Amino acid sequence: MAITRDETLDWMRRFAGEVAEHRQELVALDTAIGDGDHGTNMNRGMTKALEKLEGAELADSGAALKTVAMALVSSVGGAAGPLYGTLFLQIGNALAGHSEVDLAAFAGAWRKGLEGVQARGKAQAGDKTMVDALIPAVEALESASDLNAGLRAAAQAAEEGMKATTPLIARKGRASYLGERSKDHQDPGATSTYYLFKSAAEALAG
Amino acid sequence: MAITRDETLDWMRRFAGEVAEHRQELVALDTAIGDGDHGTNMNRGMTKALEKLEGAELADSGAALKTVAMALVSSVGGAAGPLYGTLFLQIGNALAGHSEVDLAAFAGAWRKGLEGVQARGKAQAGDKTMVDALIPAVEALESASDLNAGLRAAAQAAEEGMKATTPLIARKGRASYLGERSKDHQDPGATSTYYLFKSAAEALAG
Amino acid sequence: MKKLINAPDAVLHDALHGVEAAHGDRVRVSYDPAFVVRRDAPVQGKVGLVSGGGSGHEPMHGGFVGVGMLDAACPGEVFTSPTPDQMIEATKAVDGGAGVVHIVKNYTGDVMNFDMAAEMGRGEDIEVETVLTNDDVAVEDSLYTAGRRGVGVTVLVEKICGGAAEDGRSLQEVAELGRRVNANGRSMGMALTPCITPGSGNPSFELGDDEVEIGIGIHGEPGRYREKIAPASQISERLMTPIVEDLPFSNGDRVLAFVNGMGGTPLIELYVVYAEVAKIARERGLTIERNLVGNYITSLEMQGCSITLVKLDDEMVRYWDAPVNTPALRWGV
Amino acid sequence: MKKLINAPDAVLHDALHGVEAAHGDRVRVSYDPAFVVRRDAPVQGKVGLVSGGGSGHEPMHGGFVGVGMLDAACPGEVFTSPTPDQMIEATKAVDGGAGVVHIVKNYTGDVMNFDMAAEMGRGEDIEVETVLTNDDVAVEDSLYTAGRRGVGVTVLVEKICGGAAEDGRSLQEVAELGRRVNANGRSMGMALTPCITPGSGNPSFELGDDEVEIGIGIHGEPGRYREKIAPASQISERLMTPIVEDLPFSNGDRVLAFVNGMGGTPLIELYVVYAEVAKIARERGLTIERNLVGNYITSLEMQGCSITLVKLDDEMVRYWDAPVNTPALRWGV
Ligand SMILES: Nc1ncnc2c1ncn2[C@@H]1O[C@H](COP(=O)(O)OP(=O)(O)O)[C@@H](O)[C@H]1O
Ligand SMILES: Nc1ncnc2c1ncn2[C@@H]1O[C@H](COP(=O)(O)OP(=O)(O)O)[C@@H](O)[C@H]1O
Ligand SMILES: [Mg+2]
Ligand SMILES: [Mg+2]
Ligand SMILES: [Mg+2]
Ligand SMILES: [Mg+2]
Repeated sequence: MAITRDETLDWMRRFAGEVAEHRQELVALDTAIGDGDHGTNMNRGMTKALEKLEGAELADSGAALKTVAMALVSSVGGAAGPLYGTLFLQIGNALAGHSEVDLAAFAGAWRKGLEGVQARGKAQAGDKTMVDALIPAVEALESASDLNAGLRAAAQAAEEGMKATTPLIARKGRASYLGERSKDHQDPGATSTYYLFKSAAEALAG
Repeated sequence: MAITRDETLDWMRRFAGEVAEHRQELVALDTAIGDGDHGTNMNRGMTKALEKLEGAELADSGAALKTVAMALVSSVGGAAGPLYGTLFLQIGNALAGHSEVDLAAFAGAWRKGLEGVQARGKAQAGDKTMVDALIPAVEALESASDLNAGLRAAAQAAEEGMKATTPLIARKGRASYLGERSKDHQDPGATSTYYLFKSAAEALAG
Repeated sequence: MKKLINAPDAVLHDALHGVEAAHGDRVRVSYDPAFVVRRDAPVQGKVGLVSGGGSGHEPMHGGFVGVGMLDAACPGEVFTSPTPDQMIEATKAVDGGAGVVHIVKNYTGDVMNFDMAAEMGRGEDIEVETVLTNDDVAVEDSLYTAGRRGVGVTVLVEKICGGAAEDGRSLQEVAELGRRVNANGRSMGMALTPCITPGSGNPSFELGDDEVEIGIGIHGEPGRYREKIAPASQISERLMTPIVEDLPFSNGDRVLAFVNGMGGTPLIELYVVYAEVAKIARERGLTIERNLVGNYITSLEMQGCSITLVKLDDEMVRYWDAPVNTPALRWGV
Repeated sequence: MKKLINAPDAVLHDALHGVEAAHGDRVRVSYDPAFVVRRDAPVQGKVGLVSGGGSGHEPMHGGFVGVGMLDAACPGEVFTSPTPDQMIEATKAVDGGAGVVHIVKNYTGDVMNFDMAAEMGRGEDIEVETVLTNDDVAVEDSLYTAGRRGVGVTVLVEKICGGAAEDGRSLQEVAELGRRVNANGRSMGMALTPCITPGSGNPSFELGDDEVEIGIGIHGEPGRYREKIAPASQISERLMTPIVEDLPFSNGDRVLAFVNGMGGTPLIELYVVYAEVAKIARERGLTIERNLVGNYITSLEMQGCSITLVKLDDEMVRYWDAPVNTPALRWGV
């Protein structure tokens, strides 16, 4: 069992679909504790990413993900642009040159991606950011015994991580300005990260 | 039966009271077809007028009404300031020098007042302005046989004139910009004019 | 009603204190009667320019007092024209011996109060000329109304006359020029939302969530008609067509285009509208030689905009470009 | 949602067309990547100044491009920081060999995108210094947050650095001065109403008819707390106290006082607030030597205001007074 370039493309199309479908949900979450643009930002970025993917000669999954990264960096802006851009860039770099990607490579790439996000945004677990969905999902991948199970466990872990952001007080990003008032709201970035893992499970698990 | 200076002062106090009491009504009428300030304007003016009357040495009714006129001119602004100012000035001029005012003198003074208002504002009967309350009221005074009856008839005629403005299309003042849309609204200036006659009947009729 | 005020009756007075505190280097403020006047008034030998009108249209007129524009502005209560005593005192304060021009927007109240000021001021021995602005094409049957309202063109008349007065032109010349700008100017406005005067506390009209009011004035009065909201391109067309066809403006004309915000519209939207105005002007063969985009003649917090076009001649351009140093318009100094 | 736009996704693009049409004599517009740049850029030998941030705060930053202020501004989508490629291209477009200062408001997104621009721009051989603004005292526990937000002081930093750059000061000097202005500046804002981004179509928060939101930022995000509406005097006190006590400003200090409208507040109300600010400053022994009143860093159509105080020194005053010729601020030219 391994991930091919075409499966990765399918993953990105599904992720773009999830973002488009949940645009208003992400906007509403970000309106509550931020500035209400996360859904619009991610949708603009993934639309651009699919456009770039259409026209490109892509050697492998890594090349595809690096293309997505650059599209996001140059079209999303805000916090999500550099963070998702870095995430995809690190994963893409790690996977470049492999025509097929197995579980170990995939988990390793995600670990790089997570490290990139944390290096860029300085968020720790519990700061109420996308990192709270990322960490448990990456750990689930790392401790899985096969790819399919790993993908499903990661999606589930991301969902739980996302939900667990609700009671937290934000310490990073725009929501942190609200202090106590950021409580009782689910983090928008953690929510889009869950959709990323959900679409990965759907596209990549056999 | 004649009108004294003190009765005139009572009239002005009552008129100020009516204006204060109906301020929001006049504002609402003016909001519908104008700029929503008629009640505030008249209230500011009559408050100022009472202040001036308090401090003044007033020889007679004429002097009192001229004092009111100047207070209105210098504090009301808008259309109502010059119009009511002119009205009171003309009436006051006509009554100056008479310590007691009989029906003929009173009706004559109002005729001068009406002429002044029309000279200043160029409104004709049916233009949907205060003139539509003034004309029938002045005519009622002129055709009355005694002061009490004349004052009551004038108040009634002013009320009818005021109500009759409702179906009209405005051709003068701010409401005229609305064209057809000015229909089905009672004119604010005609309404304050009715209160002027109403308080006259209350203060001056025995 | 939520406003940054202390009390509805105190708005004008408190705001004048703010104007004095902020712009005391350029203007003086008289409180009773209320007017804002150039610090260096009266300027000997220069024609004085006095305007006035209800408050709630800021920066008009107080924000246009200064070198190269008005010598004095008389603020009335919110949406209420000022009173004759203000005008008389302001006129005296700015008379430098060369006469004074009154710039009056055509509203019944403004006109009558300025008329009374002229009558009461007789014998003061100051020569006064009046320039009446009436550029609003939304008022159609002006025979059966109080006539067209004075709106956006007023700002441009004040600037251009201000330049001419500073240049030493005579009372007649300044007044003639002002009348020419007005005669060559046309405007039309629209609202997305009503406004609330402090005195009334209620919206000036009710509009549905998808409705706009077309042909509004600047006092929160309802417009000529309302319709469904449309893209900025269509709304701009809706305002531009009656403007362009009224004068009429024709192919080859040089114009000044002024996109004005009603007070509550974000500047980014005014630029969206200006892009459309520029496009429509181009299509009609009009050359926009000068422009102004921003909130200059407003209706409190109303959202919406107005468009004004003036057909330019060389003299107008020259005095438009002339130095101006007021709180709201400043260049060349 | 009622706005003068063609489509939510087209707002930025359409507005840039309007800016180009209106101010083409002073600025050029690049559409992809999007930035507004001085017509005469790059100015040889002069330090270049680049700022940027989400749109919806107009006139900031595009309205501050011109002689004596910014060389370029990078507009993001509404309330969304711009992207690194915009910053890289703008930086290249303004580099006149003396280096470029990036003026960045302290928001996670803005900071990260400017960081990426710096990383990706490496090897371009342009020396870049960053001035981060973070003047918002509403953000209290800055250790546990993304730090204080950059708000009103940004406008003042851009003006003062612009004056210094025009005066031929070095990259280090301009950046140091900008940091000093920021370090001596404090702000706090409040809202009477929320705003609606074109992309979301919904109010950024809900407020009762008698409530105000205190300690807001400029992106429609909720503030620190809400309370009942109060007179302007109390609201001004509410904003001034944390500002004055944070630096702290003390008796005898010379200050610049900036009363800024959030976009939808009538100017007359800003003057009412300014009068209160002047009074409070006087009571505390602060001398307001310079001031600015108006809508300069806005949140779309939000009603409300912010107050910024900067403790002045002679160099700041000199560069504040220096000539500036931008769409939104103009004097001395
Ligand atoms: N320092 C950070 N580290 C990790 N994630 C962050 C950080 N700051 C913000 N985020 C994530 O970004 C999301 C907001 O993204 P978005 O709304 O697109 O950007 P912005 O806050 O600039 O408007 C937050 O919900 C959070 O998950
Ligand atoms: N030309 C006129 N002649 C007579 N009355 C007029 C004229 N114009 C306006 N009015 C009266 O003035 C009233 C409005 O007064 P007010 O609201 O105080 O002034 P403004 O219209 O300047 O706001 C109208 O309802 C009308 O009765
Ligand atoms: Mg956001
Ligand atoms: Mg009225
Ligand atoms: Mg009025
Ligand atoms: Mg954002």
